[in-house]
Amino acid sequence: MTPEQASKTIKSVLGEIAPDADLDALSPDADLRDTLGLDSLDFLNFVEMLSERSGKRIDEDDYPQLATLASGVAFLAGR
Amino acid sequence: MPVLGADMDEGTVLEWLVKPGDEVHKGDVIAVVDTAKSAIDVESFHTGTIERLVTPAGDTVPVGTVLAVIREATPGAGAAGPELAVAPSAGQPAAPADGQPAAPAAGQPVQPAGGRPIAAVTQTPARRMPNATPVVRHAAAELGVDLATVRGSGRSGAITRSDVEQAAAAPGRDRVTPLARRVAADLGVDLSAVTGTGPGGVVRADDVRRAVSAGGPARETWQPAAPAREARQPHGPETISRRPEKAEAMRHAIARLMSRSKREIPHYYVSNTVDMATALTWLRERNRSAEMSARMVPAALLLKATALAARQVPELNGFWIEDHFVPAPSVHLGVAISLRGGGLITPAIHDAADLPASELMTRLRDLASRARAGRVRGSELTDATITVTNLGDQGVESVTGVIYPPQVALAGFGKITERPWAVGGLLGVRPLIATTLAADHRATDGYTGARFLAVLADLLQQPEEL
Amino acid sequence: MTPRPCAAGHHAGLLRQMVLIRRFEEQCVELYSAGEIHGFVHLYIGEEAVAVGVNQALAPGDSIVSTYREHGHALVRGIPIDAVMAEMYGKSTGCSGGRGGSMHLFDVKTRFYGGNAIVGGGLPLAVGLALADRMRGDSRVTACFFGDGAVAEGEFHECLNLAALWQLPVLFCCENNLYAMGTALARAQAQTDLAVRAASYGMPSWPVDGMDVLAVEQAARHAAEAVRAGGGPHFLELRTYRYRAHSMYDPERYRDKAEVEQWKQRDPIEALAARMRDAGELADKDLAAIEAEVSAQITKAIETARADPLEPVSSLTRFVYLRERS
Amino acid sequence: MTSANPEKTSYREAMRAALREALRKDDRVFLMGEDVGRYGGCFAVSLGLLEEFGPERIRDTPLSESAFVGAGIGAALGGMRPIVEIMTVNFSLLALDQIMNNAATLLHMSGGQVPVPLVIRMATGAGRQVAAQHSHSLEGWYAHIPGLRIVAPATLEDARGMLWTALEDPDPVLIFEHGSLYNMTGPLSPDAGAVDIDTAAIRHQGTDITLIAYGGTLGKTLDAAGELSGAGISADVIDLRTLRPLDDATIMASVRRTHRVVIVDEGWRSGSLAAEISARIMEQAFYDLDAPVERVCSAEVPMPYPRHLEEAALPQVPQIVAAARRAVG
Repeated sequence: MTPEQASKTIKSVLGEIAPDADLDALSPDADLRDTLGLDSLDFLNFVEMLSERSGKRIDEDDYPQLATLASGVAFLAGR
Repeated sequence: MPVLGADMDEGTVLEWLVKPGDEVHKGDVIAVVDTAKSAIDVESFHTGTIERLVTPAGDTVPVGTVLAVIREATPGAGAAGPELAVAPSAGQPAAPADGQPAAPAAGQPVQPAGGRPIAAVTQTPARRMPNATPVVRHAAAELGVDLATVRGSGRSGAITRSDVEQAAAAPGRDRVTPLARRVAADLGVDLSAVTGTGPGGVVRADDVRRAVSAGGPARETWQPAAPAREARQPHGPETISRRPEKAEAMRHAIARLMSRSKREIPHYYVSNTVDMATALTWLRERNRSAEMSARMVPAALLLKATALAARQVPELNGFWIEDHFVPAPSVHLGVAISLRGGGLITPAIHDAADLPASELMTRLRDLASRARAGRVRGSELTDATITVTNLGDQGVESVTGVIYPPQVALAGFGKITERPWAVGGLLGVRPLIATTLAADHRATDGYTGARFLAVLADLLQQPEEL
Repeated sequence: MTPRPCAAGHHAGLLRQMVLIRRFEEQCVELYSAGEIHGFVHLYIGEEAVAVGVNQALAPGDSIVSTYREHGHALVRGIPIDAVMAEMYGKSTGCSGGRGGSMHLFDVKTRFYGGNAIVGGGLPLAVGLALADRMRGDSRVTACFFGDGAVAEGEFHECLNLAALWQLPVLFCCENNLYAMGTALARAQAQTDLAVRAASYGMPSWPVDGMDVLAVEQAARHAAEAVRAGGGPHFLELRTYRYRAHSMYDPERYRDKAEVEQWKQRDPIEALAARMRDAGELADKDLAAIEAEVSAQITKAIETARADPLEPVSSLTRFVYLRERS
Repeated sequence: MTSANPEKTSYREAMRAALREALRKDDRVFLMGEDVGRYGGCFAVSLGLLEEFGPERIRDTPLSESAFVGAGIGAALGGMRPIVEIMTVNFSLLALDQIMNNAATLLHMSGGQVPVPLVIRMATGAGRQVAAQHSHSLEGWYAHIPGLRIVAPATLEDARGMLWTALEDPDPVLIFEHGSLYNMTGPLSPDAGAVDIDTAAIRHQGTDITLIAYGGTLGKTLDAAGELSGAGISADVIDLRTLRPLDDATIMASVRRTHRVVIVDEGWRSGSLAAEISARIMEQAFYDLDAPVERVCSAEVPMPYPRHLEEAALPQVPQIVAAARRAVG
């Protein structure tokens, strides 16, 4: 998965979870949970959908790597 | 069009989930209706076959209008006369006198061979201006008759004064005793779903109480003002916008209920700090080996522990009605779910104390996603016997909440934070959570509240038992 | 019982009382017309000699039961004029606390048991007051005023019978002004000689010229003394006339203006004044002094009444029960 | 006070004992009315009192209701404590002017100067086949009038105890004695004395329905409560005792417990006391009602003479039971 694909995938998933968010204005280094107001259930959905669409297993220990858009892209693209 | 809320007078069919020829069973969700407040699933009250859909998706019609005709799966043929199917409104005039369905476009109704139509009402095109003189309009307003539901007997179908008077005299308004209305309001029971056993079917207080103890009908509360189908089937950002007037309606509903709570309920508060190390360690181990979809969040443990604590301290699980505490036979755990863009709803997880934590987690996820999609069923919105609010994800240390009348207690959880904590005389860093309880001092005293939090703390030390 | 004072001073007193009533009533017309006082207001103009004359025969401890045409009775009985005027204004300082108005003047201090606005309604009260006096051994007289209209009421006959039967100390004073509102006596009564009707109950009764205050006084003294002495009830038919309408204004279709003028020729005030002049008891300046004094009294009463407080609406339901439920 | 054993007493005897006590205790008290003396009272209530107290205090009157009722008012103004007996409520209409226009108004229109401490007793009610002019139950009319207190003793204790309290009251009190009660007998303590005239009493405790009655209908209502109890319906029976002012508190407290009401009133239904009570329940306890308020009143007909028609016109136990069953459902 290229960084562009990873970014697109992440934004698409976030768009479904937080439909009212302005993702274009999302800073790559902003904390996703704080900025988008995701609770633990939202985050679980986020992880689940991301895993589904990227085809990658994401463990709990990986969660910190999904804290921001930039780190998430790096995580997905890096695999 | 069923009455889905006390103040609902019309609704929009958002979506049909069935089509003609489909078999439906009593309780099946067959359509989604947008009320002024929320998208609500409409259940069929009959088992049979969809004969035809009378009100197309997208139409807004007054309550009492037939949405569809279901051919009833009668064991024997030709039983009683027509009855209402998908317009189970107890509050509005239903069938015309002859009981024949009269679809204006199709002219004469299709009378299915072998079956019989069990819903029949003139379809009213969305907010067509009724054909009535100002005098008749005035009479209708005075008598509380919706002219859109009246069939005119005058020239060119004009509605006459006597049509209005007949409509007003028709068995439209629920026959409910004043006491039953008060009890229903206290319990938040939707009267339209209560079966009356009094003379002529009048609903009396005991009918309402029975309905509650049977885990029954919808309790009146606010309903989610979410983006309905758009959120459920996301098309893109442009469809995801909440209608401001709905948000306002929800705000008003919250304002009313919370004002009532603070006005009527003498709250007392107790709080505690609980070491979550054991629970989190257990959870991490469990999640490591679990499928992704089976992973649990700490909230699931907190909810389960709350449900068990409520069962062990039953004085906090129930309702304050007519100056008495009425214990609830089961724990239906209300979960405060905040909605994007403001507002919140508190759907209930039924029999939460009896569910394994993993199942509770599944229910929680389902409930949260449906709540945010505005797809919560009425009974879920109204059956809670005790409520939990968890603002830990928002980073607050603790929350002391406002009780949902007529419940008598509300548990609150803050954020799990690592802090210095002495155990056995040794200072260490432990994940801690602030637990709180707001309780109704009419029903219990601080001692009971303290006991509840102590039980809760103990339960959280044994996560494997949850 | 009451010692008779010297004639000149006594006459001047009678004159002064009649003038007070006359001017008070005239003032009521003005105040009513100006919208300052309200309700039914029945004027006593022309009948002054009756109240003044009968009152001469009464002792301070005696009781009085009157009618709705009772301003004159109240004033001569000694209810302060300020309290009577304040009652006209419905002020809390009125003699009935403002609750009664023109027709219901009360004052227990002078044992004035009301203006009663039901024709004949006061007679049983008078009988009962006299019964109490009899049973308690008091030597009071109860003077009961009523009009010729009351003679047609059943209560009149019940009460005269009962008072006579039980020999109660009542002085029945029938003010026969010839009209029951608009119905002339002869059009309502088969026997227009009212004294005769009273006599049929076995009580002493006689007609009196009600336009002559001295005649009224003399008859009343005689009757009251007999009553007080245990002679049982007595009855006076006081033949008089009201100059004005039944209640403030009416079209007076029921009588001729000439008849009114004829009665005015026998005006009780002028009659007494003339007699006093003839006897050298009254100079013009004396009359002027009386008029000035009376006028000042009435003017002050009006000013006081205007300034007096109204009862607050919050006390609306006072005086319904003396004992409120605990 | 000794606690003597109850003695078998009739309502008539209890009332007479009350009169005798009052006449002995207070010189100002006297009894006045038609045939109260030599005849001994139309219902023999005052039998023997003339001999004991003499004709001044047991005073026979001519048939002049307006005069002797009004004289009672006047005597009260004059410092006495008269007890006026009107033979029956039917004849009280001849004294209505005095009761309404004088007794009830003097205190008010004199600005509080002239209280009327008068007691008027009269028999009321139907049930003895005395037809249309002797069977009225007009206590509801009198209960309409501010300034009067209206009481209806339905028990021996109240027959014995209400009179003295009424005499001590500074306001006019009308005592309505139902004609069918005079022969009622039962145990009454020789110590029985004054009772309050302000409150209603609960004569039978229950939880499912409130039956409200007074005077002559109390017995029938208690019978109905017994019958209902056999059918598993537990009834509160309220004896109003005082018809004006009504004891709303007792009524509402019961309604708030039972949520259902039957009002039993021998008056005609239209504009009846039962109507007033019903209205007050709507005003004060509407949201406590779980069934429409039921009324069992007299049929709207002048009382017919034949027994079967009279019985049909009056509230009876089966009607009370039926109304209660309708309400309980």
